[in-house]
Amino acid sequence: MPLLYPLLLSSALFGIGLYGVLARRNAVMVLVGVELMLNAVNLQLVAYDAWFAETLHTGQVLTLFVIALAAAEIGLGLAIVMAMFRATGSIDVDEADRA
Amino acid sequence: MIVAALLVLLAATVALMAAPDRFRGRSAAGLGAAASALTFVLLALAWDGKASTSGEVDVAWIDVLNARFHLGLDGVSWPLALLTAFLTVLCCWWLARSGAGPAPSARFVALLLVVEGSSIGVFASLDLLLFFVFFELALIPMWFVIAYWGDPKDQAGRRRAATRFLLFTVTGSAVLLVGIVVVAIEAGSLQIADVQGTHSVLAASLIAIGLAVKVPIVPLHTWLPDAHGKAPTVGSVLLAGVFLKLGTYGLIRLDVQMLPSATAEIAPYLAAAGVVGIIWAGLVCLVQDDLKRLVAYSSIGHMGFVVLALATMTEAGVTGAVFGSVAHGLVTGLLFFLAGGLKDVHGTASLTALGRGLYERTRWFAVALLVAGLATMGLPGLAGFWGEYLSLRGAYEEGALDRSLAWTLLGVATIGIVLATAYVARFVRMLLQGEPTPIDTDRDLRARGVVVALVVPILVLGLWPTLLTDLLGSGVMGTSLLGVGR
Amino acid sequence: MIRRWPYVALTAVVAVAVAIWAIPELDQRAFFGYVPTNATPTMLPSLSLDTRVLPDSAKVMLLAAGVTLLVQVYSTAYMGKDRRYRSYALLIVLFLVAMIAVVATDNLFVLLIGWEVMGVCSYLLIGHWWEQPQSRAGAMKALVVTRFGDLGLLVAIVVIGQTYGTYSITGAWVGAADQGQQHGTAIGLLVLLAVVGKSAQVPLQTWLPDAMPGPTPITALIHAATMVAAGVYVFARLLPLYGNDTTVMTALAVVSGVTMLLAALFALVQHDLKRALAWSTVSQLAYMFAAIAAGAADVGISHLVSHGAYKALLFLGCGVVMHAVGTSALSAMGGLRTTLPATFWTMTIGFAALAGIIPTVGFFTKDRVLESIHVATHGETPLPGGVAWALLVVAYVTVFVTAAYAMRLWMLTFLGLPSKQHVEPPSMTWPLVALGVACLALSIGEPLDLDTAALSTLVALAGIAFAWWRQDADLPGPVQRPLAAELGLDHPITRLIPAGTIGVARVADAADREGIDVYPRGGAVLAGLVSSAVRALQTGRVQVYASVIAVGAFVVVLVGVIAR
Amino acid sequence: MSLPEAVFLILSAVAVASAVLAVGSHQLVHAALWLVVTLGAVAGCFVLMTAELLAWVQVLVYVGAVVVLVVFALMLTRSPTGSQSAEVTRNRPLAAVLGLLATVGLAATVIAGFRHERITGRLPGTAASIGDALFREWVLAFEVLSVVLLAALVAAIVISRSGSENR
Repeated sequence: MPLLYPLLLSSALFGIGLYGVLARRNAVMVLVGVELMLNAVNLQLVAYDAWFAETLHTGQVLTLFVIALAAAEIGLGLAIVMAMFRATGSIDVDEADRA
Repeated sequence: MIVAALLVLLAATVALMAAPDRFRGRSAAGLGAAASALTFVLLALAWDGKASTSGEVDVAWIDVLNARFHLGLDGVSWPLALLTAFLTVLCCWWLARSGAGPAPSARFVALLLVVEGSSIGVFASLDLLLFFVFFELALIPMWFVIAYWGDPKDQAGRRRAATRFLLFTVTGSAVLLVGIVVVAIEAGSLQIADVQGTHSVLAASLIAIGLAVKVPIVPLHTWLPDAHGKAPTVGSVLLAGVFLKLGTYGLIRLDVQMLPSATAEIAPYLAAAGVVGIIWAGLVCLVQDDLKRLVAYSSIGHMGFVVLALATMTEAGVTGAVFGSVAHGLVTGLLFFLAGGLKDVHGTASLTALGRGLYERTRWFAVALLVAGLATMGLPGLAGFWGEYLSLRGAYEEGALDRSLAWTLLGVATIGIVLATAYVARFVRMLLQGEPTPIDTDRDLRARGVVVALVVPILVLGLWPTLLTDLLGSGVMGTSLLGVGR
Repeated sequence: MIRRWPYVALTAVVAVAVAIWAIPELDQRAFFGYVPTNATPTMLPSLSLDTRVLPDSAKVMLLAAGVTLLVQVYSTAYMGKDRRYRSYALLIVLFLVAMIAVVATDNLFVLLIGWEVMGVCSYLLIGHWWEQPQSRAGAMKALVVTRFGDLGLLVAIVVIGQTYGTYSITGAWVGAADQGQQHGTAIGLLVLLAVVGKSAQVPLQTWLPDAMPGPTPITALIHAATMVAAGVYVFARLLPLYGNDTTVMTALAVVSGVTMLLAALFALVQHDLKRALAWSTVSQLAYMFAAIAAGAADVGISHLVSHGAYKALLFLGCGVVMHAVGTSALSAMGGLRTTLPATFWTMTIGFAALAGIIPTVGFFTKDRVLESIHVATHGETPLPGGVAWALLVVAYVTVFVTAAYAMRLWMLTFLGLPSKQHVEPPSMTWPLVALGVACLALSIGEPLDLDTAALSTLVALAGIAFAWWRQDADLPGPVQRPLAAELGLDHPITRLIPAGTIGVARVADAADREGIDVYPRGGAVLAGLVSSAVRALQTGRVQVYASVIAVGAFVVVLVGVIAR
Repeated sequence: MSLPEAVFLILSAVAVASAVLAVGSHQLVHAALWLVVTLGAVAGCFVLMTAELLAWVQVLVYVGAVVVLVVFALMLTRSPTGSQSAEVTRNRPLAAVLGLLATVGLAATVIAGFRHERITGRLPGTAASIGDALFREWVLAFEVLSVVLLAALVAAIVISRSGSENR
């Protein structure tokens, strides 16, 4: 399988995720965008790992770490969103500075 | 000795800052005067003749930058350092005795001492970075002095003037710093004596522009009248007597002596700017209404003579620049004491508001102003004359300038002397003479000792110029001055 | 009551000291072969107390000291009740000391100091009654105009110092004698500028008549013995540095010729005694310069001394008259012959000396001036012969005019019917008597050239006859009016130059307040613009910031790719 | 084109399409569900790139945990689930341009770099091999990461709770 396939997919997902992060007003949707970007990175890591095929499995292990971190990040992020909602009654990022 | 002098000032400053409640009013001024007097004595004792660098201290400071804590005094810097200490003593004396204007507070005196100490540091520095550090250190306290103890009637104005002063001089300092860095990179050293003779026109111009703000050279002078107009009396005295000297001293030391070949290339511009300043300031003085602004502009004119003198880069010229600087410190210091004293008493320095006939109303003020005015117009026999004379002499010798330019500048500069006569005669006529118009606030000069203490050296230097010129002797342009003692 | 005798005593002490010093020098031969003691030329200025008193110097010193002493005595009566007598009397002493310094010193800087201190003293004394506007204006004008001239001396000293490497006058003489007169034209013209200012010659003549609001004894002091005389003296003193220069001598001859005739004509049409005498001083000073231009500096100095005596007499007499009449306007005088007898007789001597009537000293010294100009027409001096001839003609015409105005002033003051009784205080009259005696005594031993004497007496008598014929009538209108307006020569100095300078100064001041600040203000505006542009990005919306970061990242990558 | 490649392309198409819908959907809950589809498709891609273990982790953690959290968050914050609530910012055109630029830029880069490379699948990422690598070579990082996770856990609790106490 050509290495390009996953890489191109990754590029597309990254661009879409970036758009989501920059364009959506809803904080939860911003986090969704972030998840997409992280997945794009994961894809790349895995693709390189499969291509390079070294015994340490660096790419896959790092992907594992990224997923773990993503879980932590989404947990924290959502906690912040909750706090923000409690403080301002809105999860609109444009209005976060009113808190 | 120099370090001891600086430590005395530091100790007094710390004492004043730490216990502002203990030193109120006269006791603060007294402590300041005592510390400055001790500094004066220590500096005077530090002198070991013009053949060597006096009181040299040279210890490691910032190894990474190769900067050293290197102090020493020679024939150029010693008189200026003494002048600084002397003027500060008089300032403190004035604060204690004048009895008008804002009461002296411990913090105010402490700031004056910081200004004094850092100025002495500038004069004594033989390391470029140290020079710059002291140069900047002198700046901030002056901002406080103007912004917090300035014209009590115009709070917004004094803040604006102070900030203007700060912005101008800091911008100048930035340019100066770049110049210093260029020199340091080209020569690979920060020691003035080691750097000497480096040929870098870029560095020379940057240093000249940076210092031109401080001197100030037209057209970089517009901060000065504002700052003087709003500064407290002693602030004006130190600003004129000491601060402007930092600029001229810097030009002599860092440009004329340190980078002679490069400075020779920019000398025509410097000289022309100086002469333009003489004429410009003379003209503006003719129509000033505010006495303090008038004196400020007259300072610009005197500094023009100093710049012309040092730009010739002749022996006579550089001697004249030093002489002019010292004499200007005394003469303009005296004028600012008087103009500021009038403002403290009457709340204004406007010639029209002060009214006429001071000869009759407040005789001491009038006579002192007359003497100061005569000195400022360069009357032979008073200190102000010799700087102007040597400046013209330097221009006649051409030096770093070519003949047509030098002689043109000489001719134009002499017109400045006539303008000076005219504006002195004008303010004498408007203020001192005339049908007396007594006003309620009339009160004669109190701190007469200060005036006498300034008139005496003005007269002595006027009649005995060799007292100062002999310190420089021959070789003021050569390496002997900076190379000795190493 | 202010005690006045200490000031007189002080002046007397100075005068006596000067006399003891100067009298032995009167006989000294002119000096040759002097070797400067300080042989190493110095670049830097130094003052020294060295003096060099030559016979001519001694004469001038004695004149200055004598006249000052008399003025001081006279002032005890004239100014005795003035509240500011003390400063007045002390300034007179300072004036004398400065004059002595100028005359006696061997150091150019001491000369300059004395020269300028005299200028300042005259400024302060002319402005003594500073409550009066014309007094203030006259004082300021005197100061500024003479300071302008003084620049010449200042620059001349620069040039002398550079040329001869010394600031000693004798040193410079020796240098000029050894190496020839170097830069003679420049030095000469610069000194000429200085003395034109100080001695009120054309074109800087106008300050002297305007200095009349000062106290009359001061006028006598300035006009007779000190200030204006210093100009003549210094020019003669420095003559060895440029005396061979044709340009300088021609310029001096032109200046003196124009001045002597113009000033005499102005004096002829004045309606004010004091102002007329002031113009007469200007005219007589021009005589001295004419003598110097003709190469006879000693003749010039002789005339300086004799003029000092009779002009001091005339001014002090004028003071008595003003004291009595209360004004210096000629219309208020007349008939004072009987009421002020001592003044009348002494001033008659003074006017005779001014007009050049034998046997007063004025006659002899003026004749010697005429004679020296006549000698110069032979073309043996640096002065071109044609110029010398023109100068000679002008000088004779001036003799005529001088005699005419002297006669006119004398008639208008003393003849006619007495109006009322006046008093002459003794301390005012005896200085007059002393000076009157001096005007006659100084002529003892003066040489006499019969041809010149005959011609000049004839011309002077013609002038007197002319004045007698006209009586107090003005000259015909087309002549009278421009002369009374002093040909408008004062206009540039009093009006145009100050107004122009003030105009330029106002522009400069406005430019300084508004114009030069362009770059700091422009800097501020620029910073404001940049800041408002940057502020537009600071929306407070986190996604905008993120977008900016993304854009930045792209730009960086892009730059990296392109740069590679 | 082999079968895995065909499947990969199909999955890729699904992933991209659902990702576009996820960020573009006007309804928040729909967006979350489209995210599930994307993540699932990516997990499938993982399988095709021999990363079996990761595929499972992806499904468990992302699809299972993360998305559930997102949906919970949407509900807890009582976000309006109507269409207007999902509005985009004024920044949208710039965001679109940037997203496109990112895609194109990255694509250009990888095309330039890896045009001729192929994945061989010599060393499949089985649970055994990954576990081996993880606990033999990466154990320190792993432990550190567990601490980070714990910290995040605690922080999340603190943030949520402290907000409620303030009320």
